[in-house]
Order: sequence, then structure tokens, then C-alpha cells
Amino acid sequence: MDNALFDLLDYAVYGTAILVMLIGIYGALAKKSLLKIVIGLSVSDSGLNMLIVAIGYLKGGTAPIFSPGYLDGTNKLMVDPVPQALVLTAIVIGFGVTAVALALVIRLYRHHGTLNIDEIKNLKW
Amino acid sequence: MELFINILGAIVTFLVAFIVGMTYGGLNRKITARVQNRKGPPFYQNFIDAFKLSSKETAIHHGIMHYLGPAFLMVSSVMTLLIVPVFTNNGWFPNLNFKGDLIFLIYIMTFGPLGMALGSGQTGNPNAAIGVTRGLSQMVGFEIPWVMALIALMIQYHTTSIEGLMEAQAQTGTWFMFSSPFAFIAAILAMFGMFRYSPFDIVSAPTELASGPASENGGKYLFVMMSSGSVFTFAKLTLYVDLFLGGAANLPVLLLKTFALYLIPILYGMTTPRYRTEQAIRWFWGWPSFFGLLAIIQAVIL
Amino acid sequence: MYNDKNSQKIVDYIQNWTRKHSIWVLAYGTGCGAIEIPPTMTSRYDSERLGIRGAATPRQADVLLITGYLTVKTLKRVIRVYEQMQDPKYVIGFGSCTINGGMYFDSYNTIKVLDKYLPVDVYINGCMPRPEAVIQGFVKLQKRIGEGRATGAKHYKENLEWYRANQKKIIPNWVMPEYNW
Amino acid sequence: MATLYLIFIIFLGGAILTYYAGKLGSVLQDIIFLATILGATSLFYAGVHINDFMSFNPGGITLTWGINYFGWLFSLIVLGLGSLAAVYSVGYMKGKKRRGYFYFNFILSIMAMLGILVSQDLISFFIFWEIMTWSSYLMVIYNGKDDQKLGLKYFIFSAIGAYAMLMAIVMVHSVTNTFLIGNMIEAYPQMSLSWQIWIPILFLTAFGVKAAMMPLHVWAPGAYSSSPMAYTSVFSGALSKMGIYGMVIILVTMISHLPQGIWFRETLAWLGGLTAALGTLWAIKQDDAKKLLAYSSIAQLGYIITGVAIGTELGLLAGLFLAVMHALFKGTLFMVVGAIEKQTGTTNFTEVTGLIRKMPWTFFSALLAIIALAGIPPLGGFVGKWMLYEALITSNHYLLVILIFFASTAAFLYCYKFLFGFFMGQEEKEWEHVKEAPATMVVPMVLMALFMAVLGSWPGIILNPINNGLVDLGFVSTYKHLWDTSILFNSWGNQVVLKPLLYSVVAIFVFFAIVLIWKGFKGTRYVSTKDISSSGEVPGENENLTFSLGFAQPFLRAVGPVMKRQIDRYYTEFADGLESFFEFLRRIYTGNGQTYAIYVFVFVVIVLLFKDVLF
Amino acid sequence: MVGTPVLFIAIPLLAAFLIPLLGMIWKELVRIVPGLVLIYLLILAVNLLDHVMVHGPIIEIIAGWAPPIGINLVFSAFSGFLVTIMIFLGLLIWLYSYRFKKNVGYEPAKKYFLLLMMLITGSVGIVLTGDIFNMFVFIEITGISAYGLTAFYTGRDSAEASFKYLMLGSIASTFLLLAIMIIYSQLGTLNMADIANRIHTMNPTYKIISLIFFITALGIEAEIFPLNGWAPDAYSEAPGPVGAAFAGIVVKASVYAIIRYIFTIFDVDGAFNFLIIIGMLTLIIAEMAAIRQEKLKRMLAYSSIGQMGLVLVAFGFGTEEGVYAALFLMLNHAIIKSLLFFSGSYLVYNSKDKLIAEMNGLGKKLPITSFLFALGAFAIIGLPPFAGFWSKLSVLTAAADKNMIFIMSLILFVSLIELVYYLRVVNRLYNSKEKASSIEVKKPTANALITMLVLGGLILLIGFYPDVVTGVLHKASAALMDKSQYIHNVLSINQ
Repeated sequence: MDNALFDLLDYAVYGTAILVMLIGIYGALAKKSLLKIVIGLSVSDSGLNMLIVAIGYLKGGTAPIFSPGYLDGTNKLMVDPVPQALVLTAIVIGFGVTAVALALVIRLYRHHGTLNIDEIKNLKW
Repeated sequence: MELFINILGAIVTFLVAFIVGMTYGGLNRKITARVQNRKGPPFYQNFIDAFKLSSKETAIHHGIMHYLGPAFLMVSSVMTLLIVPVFTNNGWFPNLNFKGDLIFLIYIMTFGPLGMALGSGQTGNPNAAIGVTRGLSQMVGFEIPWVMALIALMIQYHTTSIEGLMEAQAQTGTWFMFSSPFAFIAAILAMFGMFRYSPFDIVSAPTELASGPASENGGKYLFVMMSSGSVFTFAKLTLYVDLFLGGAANLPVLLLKTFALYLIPILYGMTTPRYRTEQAIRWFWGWPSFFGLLAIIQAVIL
Repeated sequence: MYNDKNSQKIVDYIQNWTRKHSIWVLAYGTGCGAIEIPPTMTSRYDSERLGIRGAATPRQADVLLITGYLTVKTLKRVIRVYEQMQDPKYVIGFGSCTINGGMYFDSYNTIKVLDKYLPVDVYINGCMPRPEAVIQGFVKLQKRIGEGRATGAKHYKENLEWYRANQKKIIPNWVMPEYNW
Repeated sequence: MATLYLIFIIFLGGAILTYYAGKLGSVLQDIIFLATILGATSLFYAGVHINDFMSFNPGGITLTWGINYFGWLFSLIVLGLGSLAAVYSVGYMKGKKRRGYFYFNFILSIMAMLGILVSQDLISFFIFWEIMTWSSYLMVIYNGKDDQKLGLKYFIFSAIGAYAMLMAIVMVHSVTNTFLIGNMIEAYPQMSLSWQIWIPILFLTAFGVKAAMMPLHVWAPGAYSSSPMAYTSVFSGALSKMGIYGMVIILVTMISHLPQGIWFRETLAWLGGLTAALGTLWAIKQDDAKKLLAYSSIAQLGYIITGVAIGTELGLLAGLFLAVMHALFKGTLFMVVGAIEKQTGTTNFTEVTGLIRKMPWTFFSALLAIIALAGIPPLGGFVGKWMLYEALITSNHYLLVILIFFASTAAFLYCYKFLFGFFMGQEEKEWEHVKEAPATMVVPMVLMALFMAVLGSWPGIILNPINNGLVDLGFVSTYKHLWDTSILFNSWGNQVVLKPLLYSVVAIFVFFAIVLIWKGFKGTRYVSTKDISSSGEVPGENENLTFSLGFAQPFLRAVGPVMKRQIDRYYTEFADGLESFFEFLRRIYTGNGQTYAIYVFVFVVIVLLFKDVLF
Repeated sequence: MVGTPVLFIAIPLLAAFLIPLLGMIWKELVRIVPGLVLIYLLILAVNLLDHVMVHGPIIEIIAGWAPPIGINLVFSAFSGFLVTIMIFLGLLIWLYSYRFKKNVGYEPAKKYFLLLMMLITGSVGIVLTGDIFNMFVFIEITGISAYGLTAFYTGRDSAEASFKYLMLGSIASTFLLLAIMIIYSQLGTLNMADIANRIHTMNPTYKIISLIFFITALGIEAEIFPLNGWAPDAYSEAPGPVGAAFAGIVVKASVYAIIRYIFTIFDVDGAFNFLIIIGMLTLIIAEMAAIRQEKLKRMLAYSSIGQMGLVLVAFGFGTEEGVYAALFLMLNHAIIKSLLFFSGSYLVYNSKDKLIAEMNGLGKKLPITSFLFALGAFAIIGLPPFAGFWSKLSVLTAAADKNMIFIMSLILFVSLIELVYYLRVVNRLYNSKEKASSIEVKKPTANALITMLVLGGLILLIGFYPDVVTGVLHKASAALMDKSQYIHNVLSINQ
């Protein structure tokens, strides 16, 4: 593959990740529905995870396990395993948080009868 | 022995003060009458009144404070008299001579009215209390220029005793009346209030308040009050003479000077209708205090 | 010495003399006659030359001047004032009304004869009496005082019950402190 | 010096014991209460040596305790007045609720005041200061009825003062690295100019609040009038003196080492004068005795501040003597009001009148106290006033002396109002049943009144300790030339000889009293106050003839423009403004989770934008 | 030595998951076991702290990998001190919530104690860990259990509060992860000591950006001003003891994290001033908001926020006195605010609509509780001779030593506001103008009363005899200040 194209792709990964994050944040900040906010938060989480994995990626590296390429010496490059491990943890945590959030959304809907965050303002000032 | 003579002298001074004060009172009435184009009572009319009052029966009292109120009043006037040096050289009529201090003087002068006020308070007559508050309010008014004048003298000559001021006066050779004219003016204007003659006589307004603080006092009470007033008049006039007119070496000079001073409030009063209390207070805080201020400024500059 | 008869006489003489020359009149205008008092007191007739001057309260006054008619309502006050005055004290009935009711002789609410209710020392006749007459009355009173004959107060004290009975007859709701000095 | 510990332990233990002894019986409670106060007092005077200091280190801070002559002088006020007020309170509190609460706070206040006097370092000074503040605050809310705003106001102002003091303390600490008062005073002249200005101002705020100085006095009328009277006598008599004490040991001492201090002293003296004048004017206006005395306290403290602030020998003597006198007469007067309140249930002049024949001893002490308050010879108040005037005149404060003079002349009005309102006037049928207060209440009052009379002619009794105290503080070696036991001098050499004055006043009074009684007191007859010359009208039983409403109206009309606005209102408006600002501000928390999230991002963006500035 | 630091994490975590199982054996065990665990941990913490004070910090390696690579726990005087406070507070919260009312159901108790143990685990983990990602994990553990506890009551408001908390919490985790990844991508390590050792080699822009992200993320947990929208709601809607737990445990852990980053890991000097700025902002705005509150718990929440701001300010001085003052404040805040939350819960419980205005005359009905509330109020205002005074004094002293007069005066002004709103409540409590209330008074249970009395006693103890804590505080602050020693201790663990 062309090297420049490869660089572009490289940036594209970062860009995509950041774009996904921004989309998620937009969703969390601008949408009025609680569900959409939760989705936005999840999306931004995913974007973040992508970003982390992208950071740990090494050009031409293999998976950070004793993969075939590494073992037979054709590819001594291995991507950094730590970010991937971290992302795994983060995904789990994100899952947990989303679950709690959805549970709360259900309760809120039950009590308020709406999902509009502007109307759920009993606690203020 | 010396003490005995002093006490004797004090008693003599008191008697003289009583007589002179009474006579001045009578002369006041006479002069007033002449100004109003009538004959007027004889100059000894006040003596007659006083004796009549003392001979009048006093059958009632309203309680111990009422009973003793005039005595408080008397303490004040006699103490004032005792502090004020009557003659410059003390040859005759020596008094007890406490190195008369002006601050003490100012305070002892208020002792009596307050005691009297308690006495009239106990009678339960509302007019008496109203009169007292008027009197006290008015006192706050005239004390300001009066104190200003005194302070001006004090700071100029660095002494707070009457004798010290008299000595200073003797040394400079000029009466303070001329060397400290503003102080003199302020003090004289304050004197109007002190004597409570015409424009400032709302305290004991006869028809409005039924003579105010004295309204329940007749007979002996009134007699003591009257004599106290006479003594007080004399003491105050002597004080003014001592402070501003160079003192007096003998009785005629003293009488002349005091009577001359006495004429000022009388004549002013005859031509001026009565002020309300707050008007009187504001009057005292107006020009008299301004002169007092000038006096202080003059004293500070000199 | 105080109880010595001669000295007592002298004392009495002096006292009477001072009382005579110092008459303090309670300014209590009960009726229309009060209008005659100002000219009497002021420059024109100048009663002060005789030692006559106003007094503000009954405690200080010597003379109670009943100036003209007395309504029943006023009578009560007048009696009260009189009883509050300190001995020696005198009453002057001023004008015809105090003598026999004058022009109010058939009025339903004035008293007719003052002497039935208060011991009058001197009556001044007239309706109204002129200031000259008033001064004349005062002089008369002074004379009586000087002679020691103005003893109305004493008479009142002695015949208090009679006076009271008369007063109570006129005044329906009699609520007053007892007179006992 | 372990005695000091013991004294504080007695106080603390006594306070707690007294609090719980209420369950065992009220007599026991009284006994424990009295035993605590009197025991600690006698232990203090028997066992504590002057100028004997000890230190200890809690929390790494060196605290030094011990008493010097100056503290000893004030201990006379605190413990003397405290003991008498304690005896009084036993009578006063009889049959009242929450006695344990009262006694507890009473003891704690006394302890805190003593603690202030013994602390030689700023930290223990501050600690005791605050204990004093909150124990007195708890006293102010003793009634618990409508008083909450008063108590709160008191506490807020005290806190303003306390925080100002704390700030000054730590500022000083950052320079000297110690908390000792002595070190601070030594270090003060070397500080930078702005600190030299700020530190006294901060301390002044603290002491000014307690001493009810003019712009900071607004708490005083409410607090004084709403705490129980038995305590108010201590509150006004002794507790406010702590402000004076602080002013002298810290401000005046500190400033006296500095030539520029003159400006500060002048300001302080003028503030004192204004306090005196305005306090007096407002006192005249009050219809409630408690309020009247409260404003009068403010005014009197103004004199004291002035005297202390001018800082000359005579001025200090005058201020401190007045402080002692004020403790005596204001203590007495509040006790009088307490006695009247207990016997009649009200302290309003318009309601209760003509008590003189019913409560003669109370009247007697009130009379002497009022004479002392008005500064009329021959009582002790005059001595203080005289020295104050002379001090002002000889130190060239000509306008100030006139202001002070105005204040003390106008004070006659409220003095008379107090005596007239309660004791004179019509003896109404409503108060026929009133009896003299119990002996435990009367005796302390009369004792204090007599002591005032003694001080009027022999002021040396108090001037001597004052002198020792001032020498201890490092002022000029001795002032002995300013007074003898009963002679006063000013610095121009003029003098007032007090004893013959007393004798002659008494002699004249007795003479004329005899003249009046000549024919015998029996010759005259008592007539009731209904028997007055009211135009011949006989006052009815229920007709109120007493003149008590709008008492000094003409005077108040004359000074009307000065009293148009109360300082109080400025504070209220300021506080209201602040609160509405806070109300506006808290709307930042909109309650919308999304907004909060936006805040987060805004925060991040702002910080990122300004990161070069910030980091 | 009775144990190692890892037990602080392992045991409560284990206990948390054992609680439901034990509950099947005997229902009361659900309540008892956490207490036993906490008592044990407290003994352990005190012992270790005692050891640490003498012998220097304990560094423990998890899973056998040496520090730059593996995860390690650091039990220094500083972190040990915080752990001890947290555990102690946890114990008190346990004791207090053992029975809040006479009859609490089994199910809620089970959930409550489970979440509480998780909360303690997470918070202790934050303080102990020496690895930034590990810290992230613990923060998330704390967070999730805190969301759960906030939503503990079944009302609608608690869910709302919890949702807000959650929303901000997940944003916080996003930022935290970002910041961690920036550091990692630059330095290739996650160990704090290692990062601290090599931070100066990092590109300054990245360094500052990551610092900002850290502060933002942790600031959300630590209630820094613009980021603390969740806090008042969560405090006021969570059960009373949980409020105390937030104030005393969670927030302390977050503050610890911030402080660790700023003091040890990063070498950015401006961060200290930034701490002062945001601390002051937090303090002022929170206290100003607190004064206008109508509900007691919300007021306490704002007050907590303000106190945390003050702690940050004290840390921001960057001097040892400042740290000492901040630690003292944290200690006092833990004790006093817990007391306020504990006693306040009963006051709220006895008043209508949780309003302060409805608390008139409660002083008579609940004498001890009200007295303790008043004591706590006096103490937190900083009145001597109570505990709060010494910390306030040390903060001011530290400020004065840094010559920050303006900051000092602001702090004092804010203290005044604080005083006003606390006194309003106290005044109401002792205002006898009570309304005719026939409502039955709900008295505190014995265990709650004991807890409150212990706290009240502590306040008085520290107030009268501050020496009990000052030694530890000095050691702890010295430990935080000595950055190179920390790095050395951790990195030289296996040489």
C-alpha cells in the first residue's frame, strides 16, 4: 500500500475517533432526551476507546500476543499491549455505567412520565 | 480655727448673696414694670414674698424626694457660691475656697436642678415632669456655648481653675471681656438660658404648665427654692464678673459690675417673646455656639 | 420666747404685714369676669404695685378669685382648688353673680350665693366691676388681712359639715378626697 | 502557678455540675453556682501571684498564661461584678425556667473573661474571646422568644470582630513567628507601613465590636436588652470592658511606640466621642429601660474609648477609672431594672411608674448609680468625667471635649427619664401590690451603690491599681503626681480636692434639710400622687396622669436631623443586598444535568484557552 | 505488622461480595460483617500508620512486578493518614447506619452495606495506589457505588440526583482516561513515581493539557466549582450517612488524587495558584449558595463543597504549613461534617419537607441531637475551643506566611457567611416559638446516638487538646512535600 495513503489512514483513525467522541458529546450536551444523552455518553466512550487503541497502535505491528508473525520473526513489531488492556477495562466500566444509567432512566421515566431532561429539575439552586 | 472662720465667712457670704440676689430679683421686677410703663412693686417686694412664703403653712408632702428636693437645689447654689471667689483679694467674706475648678463648677451647677427635678417628679404632677424635661433640654442647649467660652479661656491660659484665670487676668491687666471678646459674647448669650428669663422661660410657663417643676411646691418649699435662686443668681453673676470683668475688690464694685451684667438678660428678655424649647435649643446652637467656636479659634491662635 | 404672747403678737403682726403685701392670686377664670383681670394686672391699673400678682397653682396661691357666675360643674373644681390651697387663704367673690346670682338668678345650673359653698372674705360688687373696683376689693382684703380679720379659711374648717352639706346638695356625684387640713 | 489551672478547672467543672445539679434541686444548684464563682474568685485573689507566667504548648503553639497588674485591675471588674451579679442572679433566677442553662453560661462567661485577662498570647486570648462571645450569645437567646434576630446580629458582629482579630493575629504571626503579645508589640514598629495601618484597624474592629463602638454598636441594644438582666449587668459592666482591655493592652500600647500613631489615636478618640453623642441621643428616645440602658452603655463606652484613645496619662487614667465606674453603675442599673422586671413584669416606662415608696432600696441604689452615671459630684462618676475633660483639654482636643460635653449634658435627660419613669410619677393602683425585691437582689445593688459613693471621695482606691497596671504595660513610670487618695490634679497643676467637697455638700444638704423639716416632718402629711393641682380636676382611679410618652420630645425635635437615619438600617440594607446577590448567584445551579455538563466543557475550554496565563 | 496495605482493598471488596451470601445464612450478618471488617481495617490502619510514622513508607508490589511496570501500593504517612480517617469514618457510618430506624428491611440493608463497602474499597484504593490507571479503576468503582447509594431511596428525586451525578461522572471518566492516555503516549508508563521521575522530559503542551484534563476529571469528583453541579443534589438526596460518606470519604479521595497529581507527579508551578483560584471560587460560590438554602441537607452539601474549596486553597499554598492546614481541615471536616450530617438527618427526619423553616423548637424534642448539631455548627464555623478552630487558624497562618492577605480576608468573609447560615439553623432549633405539633418525635436509635456522641467527643478532644493529631499531621504533610523521597522509595523497591 502507498505510504502516504497509509499515513492518511493513520490520521483518519485518530480523526474518526475524535469525531465519534465529539458526536457523542454533542449528543450528551444538546439532546434533551435522557436516552439520547446516555447514548451520547456511550458513543463518546467508544470514541475514546478507539482513540486509546489508536494511540497504542504501531505501524505494521501485530497483535500484542505471541502471534505467528512475531514468533517466526517476520514481524518483530508488536503493538503496545497496555492500551488494549486498558480499553478492555474501560469498556467494562463503561458498560457498567451505562447499565446503571439506563436503570436510572427507567426510574426517572416512571416518576416523571417524561424523558425530557429540562423537565426533570426538581432539585435546583 | 481657720476652718471655723472660713465657715463663718461662708455663712456671711451666703447671707450677702441671699440679700443681693433677692434685691436683684426685686429690681428686676421693678425695672420690668418701668419698661412696661407702670409703677411696679417696691424693690423689696421679693423679701416680702419670701417671708410670706416661709410663714405659709406647709401641710403636705408627696414623699421624701419631694420633701428634700429644695434642699438639693440649695446644695447646688451654695456650692456654686462657695467655689466662686467673691472678691479678688479674699480680704472680706472669705469662702471655703476649693481652688474652684470650672469643670466641677459646671457639674455642681446641674446637681441641684436634677435633685429638684426628682422632687417635682415624685409629686406625680405631669406638668412638673414636662417642665423638667424642658429645662434639661434647654440646659443641653445653653451649656454648649457656655462650655465653649470656658474652654477657650482655659486653653488660652492653661488653667482650669477660676483663681488661675483671675490671676491671669490680673497679670495681663485687660479684662477677658476685651481680650477674649468672643468668649465673652458666647458666655453672655449662654447666660440668657442660665437665668431662664423671658425668651427662655418656657420651663416654668405659668399658664401652660402651672409653673412647671414648682407646680406642687408652695410655702416652705417655694421659699427655699426662691432663696436658692437668689443665691444662685448672685453666684453666677459673680462668676461672670470674676471671669470676664476682672473681678471685684470690694462690694460696691462687685455690685456695680454684677448689676450691669444682670441688666443684659433682663433687658433682652423684656423685649423678646418666649421661644419654644426646640427653638431655644437651636438658638443656642446657632450664633452663641458660633461665637464660642470663634473664641476657641482665637484661643488656639493666641 | 416663741410662745410668749407679746412676741407672738409681733410675729403675727409681721406675718400679717407680709401676707398683706404679697397677695398671690390664683388665675382661675371661672366666668366672664375674668376679662377684667388682665387690665387690673397690666400697665393701666398695675396691681403689682400692691404686691398682687398671679400664681400658677393652688399650692402657691393665697387668694382664690371667683370671677363671676359659677356653674355647678365649675363649682366642684373650685372647691377642689380651694381645698388644695395652703393656709392662709382667702376667697374674693367677684361680681354680682357671686352675691345673689346676678343676671343668672333664675338659671338652672349656676349657684346663686357663693357664701354657702365657700367662705368669702370680700365681695366685689358690680356687673362687671371695673378694675378700680377690683383693686378696691383687694385693698379691702389687705386691710382685713392686716387686721387679722380675714379668717374665712378658719370659718370653713370649723363649719365644714355645713359647707359640705350645701356643696353635696348641688353636686350630685360627689367623689372627692376628704378635706382635712 | 498551678492555681490558674485549678481555677479554670473549678469554673469548667462548676459550670457542668451546676447545669446538671438542677435535677437534684434548685437550692443545691444555687449553692454550687455560688460556690463556683465565689470559690474561684477567692482562690484567684488568694493564690495567684502577679507577674508570674507559665507556658505550655498545645498543638505546637506556645501559650502563656499569667496575670499582670493591668489584668489584675480588670479582674476586679470581672470577678467583683461577677460575684455580686452571681449573688444577684440567685435571687433573680428564682422561679425562672432554664436555670441550669443560665448558670452554665454565666460561669463560662466569667471564666472566659478571666481567661482573657490571664492570657499573655494572642491565641489563648482569641480562644477565650470566642468562648466569651458564644457564651454571651447563648445568654442573649436565653428567652428564645422573638429574640433570634437580636442574638444573630450580636453573633455576626462579634464574628466580624473576631475574624478581623484572627486575621491580625496571623498577620502578626507571619512576621514574628510567635503569638506572644509582648513580641507583637515589640515587632510592630518594624513592620511595613501598610501592615502598620492594617493591623491596628483589624484589632480595632474586634475590640470595637465588643466595646460597642459607633459604627459597630448596632448589636448592643438588642443584645443587652434581651439577655436576662442579671447577666446583662455583667454583659454591659464587665464583658464590654474586655474590648477596652484589648484596646489598651494591644492598640494603645502598640501605637504609643509609633509617632504616626497620633492619627490612629485621633480617629479612635473621635469615634469614641461620636459613639458617646449618638448613644446618648438614642438613649433619650427609648421607652424601654433595658434599651435605654443599652444605649447609655454604648455612650459610656464611648467616653471610655475616648479617654483611652487620647493616650495621655490623664486620659488613660480617666478612661480606665470610667471603665471601673461604668462597671459599677451600669451593673447596678441593670440589676435595678432586673429587680423591677421581676417585681412588676415589665420594664417599660410607659407602664410602670411610682415605685419609689414600694422599692425604696432599689430606688436608693438607682439614685446613686444615676448620679454616678451623670457624673455629678460627689459620686465616683464625677471623678472619671473630670479627669476625662481635663485630659481632653490639656491634650488640645477642643472640639472633641465639646462633643463629649454635649453628650454628658444630654445624658441628664435620660438619667432623669430613668429615675422618673420607674420611681416617680403617679403611683398607679396597678402596682400597689409591688414589694421590694428579695435581699439577695437588693444587697449587691446597695453594696455597689455605696462603693460608688466611696469612690467619689476616695478615688485613690481604684486609681492605685490602675496606676500599677499602666506601669506594668510600660507607660511612663508613674502617674502619682496626678492624684492623691482624694485629690485630683490635671497636668497643668490644677486640682480638685474631693473630701471637703463631700463634706460641704453633705453639710449644706443636711442644713437645708433641717430647715425644711424645721417644724417637723410630722407636721406635714403625705398625700397621694392623685392629689395634685390639675385644674381642680380630681384624677380618677384609672386615669393615667404620668408623663412618660414622648418624654424629651422638644429636645429630640431639636436634634431631629441627626437622628433621621439609623446606622442599623445601612447594615440591614447591605445585608439584604448581599442576600439578593447570593440568591441571584445560586441560580448557577440550574438543576439541569445537561447544563452542568456544559459547565464542565466550558471550564475545560476556558482553562485550555488561558493555560499559558494560568500555568 | 499485622497485615499489608493490600488488605485495605482486598478485604472490603471481598466483604462486599460476601455480604449477600452471608445474608442467606443469617440476615443480621449483613449488618455485622461490615462492622467487623471495618474494625479490623481500622486496627490495621492504626498499626500500619504507627509503623510508618517511625520506619518510613511501606511500598507493596502487587503480583510480583516491580514498580515501573507493575502496580504498587504506597502506604506513606500521608496516604496512611487519609486511609485511617476514611476507615474510621466508614466505621462510624456503619455504626450510625446499623439501624437508622427501628425497623429497616433486609433487602435495603444488604444493598446499602454492599455499596458502602464498595465505596470504601474504591476510595481507599484511590489513596493507596501508585498507578494512575489503577486509580482510574478505583475512581470508577467509587463512582458506581456512589451512584447507587445516591439513588438508594426510591423517590424520584434521588434518581434525578443520581443521574446527574452519573452524567458528570462519566464525563469525568472520559477526561481522566484521556489524560492518562496523553501521559502514557508521551512517557510510556503508568506508574506515578516513574512518571514523576520523567515528567520533565515531557512536551510542556501535552503536560499541561493532561494536567488540565486530570484536574477537570478529578475536580468533578472533588466538587470544584463549575464542575460540581451534581454535588448538592447527591448530598441532599442520598441518605444522611451517605452524605457523610461523600463528604468524608469520596471527596477526600478525589482531593487526594488531585493533590497527588499536582504535588508529586507534575512539576507545573502554576498549578498551585490555579488550585488557589479554583479553590476560592468553589469556596465563595458554594457558601453564597448555601446561605439561601431552604433545606438543611442541601445547605450542608453546599457547606461541604465550600470546605473542600478551602482545603484546595490550603493545598494551593504549596508550603508544608499549607499542607498541614489542609490535612487538618480534611480531618476536621470529616469529623464535623459527619456529625452534622448524622444529627442533621434526624432533624430532617423530624421536620416537614426537610425545610429548615420547619425545625422550630426541635431543640426541646431532640435535646441531644440538637445539642450535637449546634456543637458541630459551632465547630465548623471555627469557634474555639472546638476542633474547627485549630484548622482554621492553621489555614490562616499558612496564608499569612505566604503573604496572601486578600485570600485571607476572603476566607474570613466566607466564614462569616457560613456562620450566618449555621446560626440560623441553630437559632431555629432553640426557638421555643414552636408550632403545635402532635407529630410523634422520631428519636435517634442508640447506635446513632453513640456515633454522634463519639464524634462530638472527638470535636471537643481535638479542640481542647490538638496534640492528639498534630504529630501525625506534621508527619503526613512532610511526607507529601518530599517528592524525591517518594520517587526514590518507590523506584528503589527491588534494588
